Amino acid sequence: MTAILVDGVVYASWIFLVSVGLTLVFGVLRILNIAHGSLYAVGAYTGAWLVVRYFQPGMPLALSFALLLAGALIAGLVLGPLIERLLLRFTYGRDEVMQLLVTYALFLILGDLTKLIWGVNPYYAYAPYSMLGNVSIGNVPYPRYDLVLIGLAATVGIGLWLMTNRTRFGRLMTAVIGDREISTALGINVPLVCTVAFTIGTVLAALGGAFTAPTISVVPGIDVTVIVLSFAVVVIGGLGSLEGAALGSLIVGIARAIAVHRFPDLDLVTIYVVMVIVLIFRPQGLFGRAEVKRL
Amino acid sequence: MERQCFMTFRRVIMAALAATAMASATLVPSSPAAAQTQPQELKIGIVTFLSGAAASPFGIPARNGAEILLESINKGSLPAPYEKKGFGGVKVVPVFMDEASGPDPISAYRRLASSVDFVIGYISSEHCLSVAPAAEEEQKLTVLFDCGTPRIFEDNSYRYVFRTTATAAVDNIAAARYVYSRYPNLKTVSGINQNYAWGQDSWKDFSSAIKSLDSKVKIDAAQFPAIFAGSYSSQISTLLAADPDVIHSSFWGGDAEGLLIQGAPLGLFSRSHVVLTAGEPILHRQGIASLMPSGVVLGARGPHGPLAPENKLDAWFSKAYADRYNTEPAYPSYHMAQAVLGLKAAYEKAQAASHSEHPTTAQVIAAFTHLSFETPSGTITMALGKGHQAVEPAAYGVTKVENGKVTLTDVKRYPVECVNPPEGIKAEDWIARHFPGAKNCPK
Amino acid sequence: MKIDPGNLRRLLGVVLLVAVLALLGLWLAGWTRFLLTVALGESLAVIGVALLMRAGLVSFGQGLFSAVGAYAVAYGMRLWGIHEALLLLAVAVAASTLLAVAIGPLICRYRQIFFAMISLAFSMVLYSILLKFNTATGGSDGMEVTAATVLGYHAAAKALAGVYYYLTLACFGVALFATAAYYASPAGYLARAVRDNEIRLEYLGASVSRETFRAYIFAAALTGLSGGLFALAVGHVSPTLAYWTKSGEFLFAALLGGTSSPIAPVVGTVVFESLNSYLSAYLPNVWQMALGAIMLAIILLMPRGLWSLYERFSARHAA
Amino acid sequence: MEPLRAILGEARSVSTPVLEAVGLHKRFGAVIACHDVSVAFDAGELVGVVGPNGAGKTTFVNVVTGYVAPDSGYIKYRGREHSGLTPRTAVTLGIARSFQHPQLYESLTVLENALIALAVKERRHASWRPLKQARALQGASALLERFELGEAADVEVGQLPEGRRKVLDIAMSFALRPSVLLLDEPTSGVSAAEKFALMDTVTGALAEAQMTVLFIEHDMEVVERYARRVLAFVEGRIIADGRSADVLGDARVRELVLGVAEGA
Repeated sequence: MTAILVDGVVYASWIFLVSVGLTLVFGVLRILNIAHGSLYAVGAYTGAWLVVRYFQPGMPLALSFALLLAGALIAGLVLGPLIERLLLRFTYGRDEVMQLLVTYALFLILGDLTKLIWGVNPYYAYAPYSMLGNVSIGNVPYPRYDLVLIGLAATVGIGLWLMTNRTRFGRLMTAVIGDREISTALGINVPLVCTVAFTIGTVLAALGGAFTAPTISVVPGIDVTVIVLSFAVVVIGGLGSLEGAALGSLIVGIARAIAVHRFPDLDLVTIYVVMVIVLIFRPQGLFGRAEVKRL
Repeated sequence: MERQCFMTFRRVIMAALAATAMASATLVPSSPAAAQTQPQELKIGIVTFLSGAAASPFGIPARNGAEILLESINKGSLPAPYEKKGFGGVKVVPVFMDEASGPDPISAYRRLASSVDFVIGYISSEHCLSVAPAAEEEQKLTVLFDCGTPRIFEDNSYRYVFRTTATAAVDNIAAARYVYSRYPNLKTVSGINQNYAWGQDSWKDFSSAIKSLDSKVKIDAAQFPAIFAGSYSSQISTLLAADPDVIHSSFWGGDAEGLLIQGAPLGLFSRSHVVLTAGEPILHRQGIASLMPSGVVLGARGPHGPLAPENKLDAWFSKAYADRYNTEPAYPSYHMAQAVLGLKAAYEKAQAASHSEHPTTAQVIAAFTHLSFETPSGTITMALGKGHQAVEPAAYGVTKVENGKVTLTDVKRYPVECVNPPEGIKAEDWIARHFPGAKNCPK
Repeated sequence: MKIDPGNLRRLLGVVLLVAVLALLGLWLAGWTRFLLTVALGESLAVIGVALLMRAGLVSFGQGLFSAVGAYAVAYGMRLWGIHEALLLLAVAVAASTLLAVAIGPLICRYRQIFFAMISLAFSMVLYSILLKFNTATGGSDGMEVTAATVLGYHAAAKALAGVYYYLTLACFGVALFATAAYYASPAGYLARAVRDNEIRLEYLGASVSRETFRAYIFAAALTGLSGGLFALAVGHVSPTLAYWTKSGEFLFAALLGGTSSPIAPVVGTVVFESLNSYLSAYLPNVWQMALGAIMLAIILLMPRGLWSLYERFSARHAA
Repeated sequence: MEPLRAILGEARSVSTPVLEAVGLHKRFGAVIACHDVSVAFDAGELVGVVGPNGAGKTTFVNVVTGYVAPDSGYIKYRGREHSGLTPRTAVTLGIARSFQHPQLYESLTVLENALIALAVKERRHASWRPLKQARALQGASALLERFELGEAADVEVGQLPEGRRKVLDIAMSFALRPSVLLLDEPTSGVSAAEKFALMDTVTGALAEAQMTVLFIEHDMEVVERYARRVLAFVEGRIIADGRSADVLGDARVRELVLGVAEGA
């Protein structure tokens, strides 16, 4: 039971980190970004590459974390504005399908681009993971790194909440989310808000990737799985909702942990079944708002 | 009204013509391959994964293997018995194709087949299964080089299709034998395998082989994470809690490496005896080999890499490969070598039999059927599937870390007749019936 | 029943197109004809997606129905021993239609991105099931579909691809005409009406859910047929058909072609699959990037699809 | 604020009213948009509905046509009680409406809009015969002619000027041949010059068909000219109901409705 809970929370933290950027971007830009997984992969590559390049045994652990963070920031700050300004900008107000497919094309392009930059051979950045060691919970060892992930997810979650609710930019963002036209009329620089929001989303995707990098072998193909996974989480929680993403992650995390411990065969299907069930009872997701048209 | 009718009709016709024009513009017919005219050179289509998750662990090493072999073959720099230049004097030219090519594997295969003389390829079992019937229709000699499913020649027989590696069942039967003899007090076995055919079949074969060897061993519920799931911490903690004597895994590529990264610090590899049936490529990954602890049972899907027998061909192959690519060849490179060398041997045998420099496809097929040929991994015989499916010996070893270097010790070799089912019996049944006819198994 | 002059025109147009394609089949090399077989078969699924787009429904899980159609053919052969292609295709259409009838009332409540996501979820559930129950489904390795007879005619192995080309062409013609007739029918317009304004539709006394359901079922039937044709032509079915990237390709092809005419998605599919095929042949290492870039250019420059080129051209000549 | 029963004056016909609202009540949060509204309409009446913004006029139309469910109260249509109405069931009964912001099929042509309305009316939803067949085209052209939209038939609705859109919106509801037609601000957004022409067209067409018509209107000139009976709404209640001259002359209506309405 404890094991299920611990595993569930660990997985929930990871999946929240990976998917929260997607929901933020959807909230502001109204675009469901299929290339989100690619941005995750780029973050993983950049982070892993920095660790491999600059981190030597014997250096302080904190440095490796700084490198991962730097990787996420570099990847996000370079790609975010670039993609938003050069590509997404042309799709605002266009058909939803079209926006979806523009990001799908981006997903194809970024996939090969990562391959061109980093090659096909894996990058390993497990130093931070193994250096942290283990902690025993109920006789079963867990990596301390998982606790870092939980902490990071909580930090990101709270940080985003504070940003949305306590800062000027957060209020601007909320206004743009609420009504783009009125915001423009009020003199809000909507394009700038969009660029910044997308960049934050990209940094978050890259952050998810960078902090996953120490636990995996960073190879081509890690982007695809993350896409559907984050779709599921974000849809379950309600598109555009921060609280939703948090709760959605938790539900998916616990459901998966139950499956792994009790019905290991069904691990694969759990997430989609949860998604279908939630959507049947809450078509807009747990925290989504239904839109009613006024006549 | 009349006029409008006419206008619409004209529009329909123009639409039809426009559509056809677009269709034909994009589908320019190419002239059929000039395969049967006297070739100056032989074109060989080589299909491996150049993109996606299987590219790095399998596709690229295989492609590299093909590249270096074909170049050396054209130069005539291979050791005996392959010292002839080209295929019996005929130059060979590779045409590489991504196994993930669109729109679907069959369309891509047919396009390739139309422009080459032979095809070597396919890592994914799904692709092998779907390409085999297409090869029959195209009447194109096609050598499957890496995929593992036994279904290809167990469920069907093919004239144009050959497979120069043993099935994955062989890997898992040998793994079970190795585990069984190494850990005589074995009580519980569990596994962690990817939730798709490769993982499911591997676990089924391994667990039933163990059961067949000793019915008292308890088989625990195995873990089946989704392929490329990335994070296995839940599965690892479940396995740690269950604490079985042996954990079987057919993980490959990034998944296998992820399991090592996540599992090693937690003691997954020291609490239980772990068997990685496709784990050998990890030893060639410089960044990660140091994580590999002692005591892990590793396989290479046959006697490849560090498990290869000592012979001149292997000495040449591993040196040439390492010189060029700065890394040792992993088993997919060996599998590719088997396919290329098998085809070369068959082609040259057909030349001799037909007294012609350019034997027909039928003659090459006849020569290939039941052929035995030398490879870096020893002698391979096309013994099953009416002479179209190779049998291979198997080998397993256990890792030993010394001075930061990982080697395989306690290597056991399983001769062909110990781990391959005889012709006419499905691997599954052979296992269930306690391996009738198996002999010469090492203790 | 007297055939309507409008439908007669459509019928003639389809017959003409099919006749031209039939002649093309004699001239094309084997693999290009096969590519066209696959593309024409697949175009029916893309028509299904486009048809849903006209009703404002963005399906990101249409692969659900092509997988059901394809597996229906495989099981029809294996379990019931049916070896007649037309019967097998009927089974494929029936199976996908039945599934649509069963889940349609639930799914058709959703709009926009939510429709996309719930359809995606359903297709991924099927994907996982096909993968999981591998003893019955062949798992990820899939199932074999052996050669079928066409109207009792048993083609030799060498001729099979040709026979399937004409079989696909015939089915394609029927489906294309049905789609054209549907687009011109009140139901076809009502589907567009749903996309434009649901409130007005309800205030006319029509049921939005019934109209979307009708479109959903029609799209499912077309897609099931497409899956069945794919299974026959390729001779193998696998869960990949239900994976989300496949549905993404359908959407891509639909948007590439456009949705204004039933032929538009066909053009989209043929161009998409040809691009796919040629790029992967000539740029084996970066073909996905090239494909993405070309797609991007087309979508951004021609948001209404390739077919809008033709429409602009014909508008200029009519003027 | 009791409705001014006194000025109901004119004797009502004894036959059953075609439409009757009984105690309709609807609240949105703190706002009561419809406060115990009871009112009846006879066949063939032409009723103007006035009131300041937010007085609950549109809510009344929404409730009567089933777009919004009332918290309490019900509708009687031809003497029979109906609860749980939806727009679709209301239309099937014979209660149709138009919209302040025209609800049209923007990507289709004017003709196609009309054809769709007629096809639904004639229950040809599921027919495989084309929408545009000779007989249907005749019907649609006749409809468009009646509303003076004939020349615009092939124009895509998205390209149509607002005045025409309003007329088309009404024409589509008219095509359903309802017994009761509720028009929500038919002249809002229409230039002053066009207003009367528009109303002439509309009322001309409606009078021929002998429909009961309610129209919400801010322009008192329009109300005076076309309505024979006027309802005045304030804060969700009907504060006056009677002959138009009487209601528009009432002091309270002048203060609460016209004062605000003129200022708006």
